[in-house]
Amino acid sequence: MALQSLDIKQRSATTTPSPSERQTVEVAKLIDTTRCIGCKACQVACMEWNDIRDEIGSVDGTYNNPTDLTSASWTVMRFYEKENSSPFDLEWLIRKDGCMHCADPGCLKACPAPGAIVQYANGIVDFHQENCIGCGYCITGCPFNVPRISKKDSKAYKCTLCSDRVAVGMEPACVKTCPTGAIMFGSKEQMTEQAEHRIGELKGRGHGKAGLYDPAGVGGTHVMYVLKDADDPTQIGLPASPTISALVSVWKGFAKPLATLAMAGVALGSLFHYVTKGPNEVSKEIEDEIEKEDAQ
Amino acid sequence: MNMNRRQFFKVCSAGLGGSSIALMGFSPTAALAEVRTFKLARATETRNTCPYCSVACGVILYSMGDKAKNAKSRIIHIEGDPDNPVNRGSLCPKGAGLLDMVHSPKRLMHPEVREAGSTEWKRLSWDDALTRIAKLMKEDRDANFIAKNTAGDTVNRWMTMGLLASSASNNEGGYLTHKVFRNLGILSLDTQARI
Amino acid sequence: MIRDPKDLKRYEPKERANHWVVGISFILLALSGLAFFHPAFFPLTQLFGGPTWARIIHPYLGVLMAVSFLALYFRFAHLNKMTPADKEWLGKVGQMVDGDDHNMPEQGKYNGGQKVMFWAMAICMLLMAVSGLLIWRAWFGFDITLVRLGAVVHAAAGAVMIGLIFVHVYAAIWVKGTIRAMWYGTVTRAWAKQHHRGWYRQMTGK
Amino acid sequence: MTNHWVDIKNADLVIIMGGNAAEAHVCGFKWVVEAKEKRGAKLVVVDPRFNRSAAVSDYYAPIRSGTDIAFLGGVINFLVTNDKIHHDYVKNYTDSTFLVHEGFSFEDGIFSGYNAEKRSYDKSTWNYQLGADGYVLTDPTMESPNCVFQQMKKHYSRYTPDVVSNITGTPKDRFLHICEMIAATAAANKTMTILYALGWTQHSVGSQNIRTMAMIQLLLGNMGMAGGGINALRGHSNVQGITDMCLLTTNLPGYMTLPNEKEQDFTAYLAKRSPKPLRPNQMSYWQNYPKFHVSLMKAWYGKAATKENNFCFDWLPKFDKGYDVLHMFERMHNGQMNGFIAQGFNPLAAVPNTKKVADALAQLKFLVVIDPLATDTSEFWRPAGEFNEVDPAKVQTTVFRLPAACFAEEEGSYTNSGRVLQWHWKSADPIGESKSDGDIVASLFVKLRELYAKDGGAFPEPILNLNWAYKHADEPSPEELAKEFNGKALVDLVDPKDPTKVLVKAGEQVPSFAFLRDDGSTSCGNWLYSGSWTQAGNMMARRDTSDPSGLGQTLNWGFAWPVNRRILYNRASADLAGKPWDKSRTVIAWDGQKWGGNDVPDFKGNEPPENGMGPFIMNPEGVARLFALGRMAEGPFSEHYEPFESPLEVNPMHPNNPLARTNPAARVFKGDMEQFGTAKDFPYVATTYRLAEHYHFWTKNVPLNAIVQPEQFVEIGEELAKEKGIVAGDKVVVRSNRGKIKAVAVVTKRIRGLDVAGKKVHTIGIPLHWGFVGVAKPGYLTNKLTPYVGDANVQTPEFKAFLVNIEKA
Repeated sequence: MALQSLDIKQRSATTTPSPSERQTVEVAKLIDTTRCIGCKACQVACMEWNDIRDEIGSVDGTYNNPTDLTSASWTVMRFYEKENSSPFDLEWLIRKDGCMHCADPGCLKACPAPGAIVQYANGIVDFHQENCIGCGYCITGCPFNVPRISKKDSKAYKCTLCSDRVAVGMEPACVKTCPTGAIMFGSKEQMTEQAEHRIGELKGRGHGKAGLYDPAGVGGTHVMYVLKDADDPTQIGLPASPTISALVSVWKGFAKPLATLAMAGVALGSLFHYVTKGPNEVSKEIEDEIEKEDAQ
Repeated sequence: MNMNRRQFFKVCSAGLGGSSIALMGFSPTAALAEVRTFKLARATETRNTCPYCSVACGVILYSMGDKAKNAKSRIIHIEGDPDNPVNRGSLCPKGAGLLDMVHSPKRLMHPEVREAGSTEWKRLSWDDALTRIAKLMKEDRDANFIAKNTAGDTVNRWMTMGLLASSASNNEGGYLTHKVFRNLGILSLDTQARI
Repeated sequence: MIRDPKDLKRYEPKERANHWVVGISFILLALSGLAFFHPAFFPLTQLFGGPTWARIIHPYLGVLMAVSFLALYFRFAHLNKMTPADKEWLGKVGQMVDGDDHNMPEQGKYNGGQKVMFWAMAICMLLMAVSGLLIWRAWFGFDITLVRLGAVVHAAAGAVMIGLIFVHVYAAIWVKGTIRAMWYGTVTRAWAKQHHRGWYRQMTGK
Repeated sequence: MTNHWVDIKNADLVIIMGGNAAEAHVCGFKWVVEAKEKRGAKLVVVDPRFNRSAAVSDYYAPIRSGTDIAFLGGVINFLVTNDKIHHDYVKNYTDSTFLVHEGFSFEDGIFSGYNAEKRSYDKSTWNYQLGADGYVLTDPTMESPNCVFQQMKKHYSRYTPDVVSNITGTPKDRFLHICEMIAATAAANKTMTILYALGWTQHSVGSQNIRTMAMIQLLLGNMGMAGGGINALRGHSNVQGITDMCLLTTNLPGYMTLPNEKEQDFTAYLAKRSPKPLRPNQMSYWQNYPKFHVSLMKAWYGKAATKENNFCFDWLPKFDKGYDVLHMFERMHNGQMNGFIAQGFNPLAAVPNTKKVADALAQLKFLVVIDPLATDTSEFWRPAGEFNEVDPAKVQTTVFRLPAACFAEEEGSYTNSGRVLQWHWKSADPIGESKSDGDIVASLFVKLRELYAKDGGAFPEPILNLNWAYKHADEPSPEELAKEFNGKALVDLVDPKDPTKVLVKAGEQVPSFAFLRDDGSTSCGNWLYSGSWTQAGNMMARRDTSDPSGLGQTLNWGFAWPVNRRILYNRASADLAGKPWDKSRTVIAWDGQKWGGNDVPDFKGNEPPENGMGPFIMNPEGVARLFALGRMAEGPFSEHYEPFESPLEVNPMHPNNPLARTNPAARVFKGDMEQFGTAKDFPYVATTYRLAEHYHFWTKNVPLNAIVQPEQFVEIGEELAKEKGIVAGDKVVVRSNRGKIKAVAVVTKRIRGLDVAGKKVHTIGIPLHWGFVGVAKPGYLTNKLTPYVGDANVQTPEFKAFLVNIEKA
């Protein structure tokens, strides 16, 4: 294997551990929704850096465009309008949607193709289209509905957290471009601290419910949100307490090794049955009867 | 399920590992999974300024080739200049998309003319284009130049020709435009300062 | 070729062909399916021209198997109705497995075990087909929860089915003189008399 | 901007009104966010729409488009009534104590001197009272009813909160809350900054919108302060630079002016532009005008410009009136123009009343379009279905299209909105056969000069004698041009006090405009830019990011005009004794010997504060003007006038005076008045604007931007949508009396009907970025809808408030 700048922590459909002696800094992206103006610079920078161009679509009656994540739009802005107590007391909530880079990535767990999904030691979850077989199991596994299969090549795509930039010591393209600093990047530790600072500031401005979105159900994420109303993340389209679907856990968890063992058990059981009990042959008795009949 | 997730996963992966080794006697070779190579490693960097709004963000243009004689530069990526005190590396959606402006399919590649009443463009050489335009201008200026107004005062103006100047030209081009066109006697001169 | 004119005809050529279409597609499906079932089996994808081809081919084979199994189902369903004798047989299956079939009750064309196998297979096939469609992204895009359910059911039913087929195949190997029924369609009278006396009587009138 | 982008972070309160910085100036907006985070500043947005700036604001108030003066007049009234003004500042740094001409009056919406027929004013009474010594008479107690302060107080006392709310539709409580927030910055150590853009300028009262806010900033003492100022967020990358170069109808570079045709005498021309101080010991900096003018003439005509020929004064065209873009197309429409050049300008898309513009272009003999991208203007003759209905056979205009290089393919300087000139370098050769704008202009000029040299023709002197000492006549280098506008000494410049001392040697670049002379011994293409390329090199290319003050001044990054000054009027950031109003944000201070600090002083460097020189050195008064004298077309104070297309039949301020319904001094051409629609047929207020994702009419040619905002849409409120049976995503037709557009409807909570003068007024928002040329989905040019009328002072078209109707397509 080629020497690479990022160690791999987990690799899809691989049963042996990856090299894990070297300890690298865990990184994180912090999205402060209270500073986001929904300008979509991150969307453009993402496409530009990653050499992808989505289709020129149409307007569906909102500012959401492209209207959903696609294999060529790895991040999109989602706009939510909210009216509070009085008619002009409005909130325009905007969230940058994209891969959360879970510590326990459901996509990786679900993926049957070795090395198609990897998690680097720094926490980035990356898809390697060369190894992707296009089955879509990653979508099944993702609690955030992020991966998309390309119509062109039937491979799965999503945000890479600009692993190529991070590998050489730069920040992701969306982070760099963000005009208001709503997207920040650093070690997970620093980003957690930054989030605390921001939340303190928001509470000082009267947003008592401000908080950090770093859901424990997926082991924490390497993309985190500062939310004004952390008590209800669903109002900006985030799952309240995401976990890898129980179905997926069962399917990809203990069931498969057990089933494999069971199948092997049946096969081996048959073998041992044969050698211990012997074949079930037509009994001499009946053969004789038939011979007798024929002789008549 | 949530309580002992980590332990649970460990058990599972141990189960996975154990079962495969026990059952099949072999394990698939770890597939090659490398980080995409950083595409700008030796690209040439040029400092420039975003041509859109007047925040005038600093940008870095990355071009192919190291300016060797035989290599033709082509801009392959544009991002914010972190040194610029105003944008500090950030760019808005317009600035972040500059690469596609430089290489827009709608860039004009050569001088063209659409003749009166025609329905199409016709390619011209620079020399032909400028010669034709200069002749049209001179003809019109010579015919319509006003040296003195009706009161007999010297006015030296050319009222049948106008120019709207770009607000995205650099200062040097703008200065030259003013210098040239004012001295032809043009008063119908304005810029995209307000619209 | 007729070995012995007195052998009993157990399967028509059409039935045998149908069975083997199901059988072969099952083997291919099992091999490609296992490859995605557990990483240990992933190298099996090489049998299909690589993992992507395995992913592409698998569902089409599934359609083939489902359709041909449906034909098989309609052919044999009426022969697989459970009777009290079948239940008695099933009650004594332990003795049979232990190697002593003397006390087994008289059986028709299919014994209780075979009938259970038939219905188990039918149920698995249905589950496989429906869940397979749910997760076939090339053609369908169902709600994510359904897809997740489909994936679990597909894997579970697949595993059960592989187990069942092991049993099915082993039974054919274990019970000597059985496999020929699916090769050339006939069994010896002795075989029939021993294992399916009811059917033997019906066929021979004795 | 009087201040600059990074300085926004020093504000305690940021008001965004008449602009939408988060969308149109996204990266500059980061400093608003920084102010919020680092200083705990508050952001207030006042806009007809709850836009993306409002999305991160602390407080929002809606306003009916075109009623900003009523709102701001109300703020002035609030500040004065509640005594929330910065007293020392107002008394000493403004003309508040000056006595106004006795004849000055204001009656029912009209100031003294109005001529209804000419739609203009005789401004002789819009003046101060002068004493026998030529100085203005003052009343330091500010109690005389004739002093500016009392006049102002009286004028704005009519703008009570109820009146304001009735006109603007802004709920009274929201208006008052904002007044209180603003009033808090009257404290000497608190500042407010205002960020505005075309949302204020594109009205028939645009200039007065801005003036009214300038008055507020003076009352609060925020001018010259770090984190204060009046900050126009300008639209194009180099619109500031091109404006400084004054590619404007009656100007010369550096805001000098061409002579009017009545000004035949050179000395009188100069004298008129060099005003004597109106108060004792004031600087009146424009007294240096002759130095700047003569140096420009030397830059243009070289040796041909001599003292004897008045430095070629007569070679300059002399104007009768202004020929701004609206006037230009009016004349073109009337068949009075034959040739036209659109350089990096897309007038078909950018000028109001597209049909009129298209008809005008079709009357030309020839049109030359210079642009890096295909523009709608260059294809005005090409049918494009419903989006451009035209018969090419009937368009007899010959159209030339010349490919220009883009920013990445050339070097040179841009001046940003904060007046900072930054040099940029070339990355790749121009694409295809394209050439830089400068090279195109130069090669065209060289062709013309050859023709004139060979064949002669009308008045060839300025053409044949134009100073053209460039190494390559066809391709003057940006360096040569930049050095030319910086200016140089033509002979050794000696110190007037010590003739043995040579200040600048002949041929050397001058260090600043202070070295320019009016005797022909210096040349300078633009005095304001003097200092940008000195003997020390290219100051615009400096890249030192150090910021020792922490205020974000970065004095060694690029070059700011004038003389690298980052905050204009910065003398006003210190009190009478020269101590900063706020020590933590010291811009400059008097140290007993000289002025210094964190900026280049906007003042005489060694002038002791006790001598009483005022901080506004460009004004002959030395102080800022709350009373605008005759500088504004429609009055020395601002007054609310309805937009030319208004949902109200009368001006609620002057219900009985039809003359005062709309701006009485705005110019309306024959035929355009008839094309204004009324509320009967067009009941909704429309306003056009930019989106964050697009840049004007350029990025419809840019795939990445087309992807994130692909299709033309309009925004309407939920209430109106319900009334009209429109749901989000429907196609709708929006019509004005001049044309129609079709677009997708975005139905939103962010625009609501407002209660105005007893009726519900709905607003329709119209983003403007689409057209019939581009890679985005084709759309209608939104200026098919807009009225052909401009601001009374600078003729900026009224794009922000007009009437339309809407229906489901």
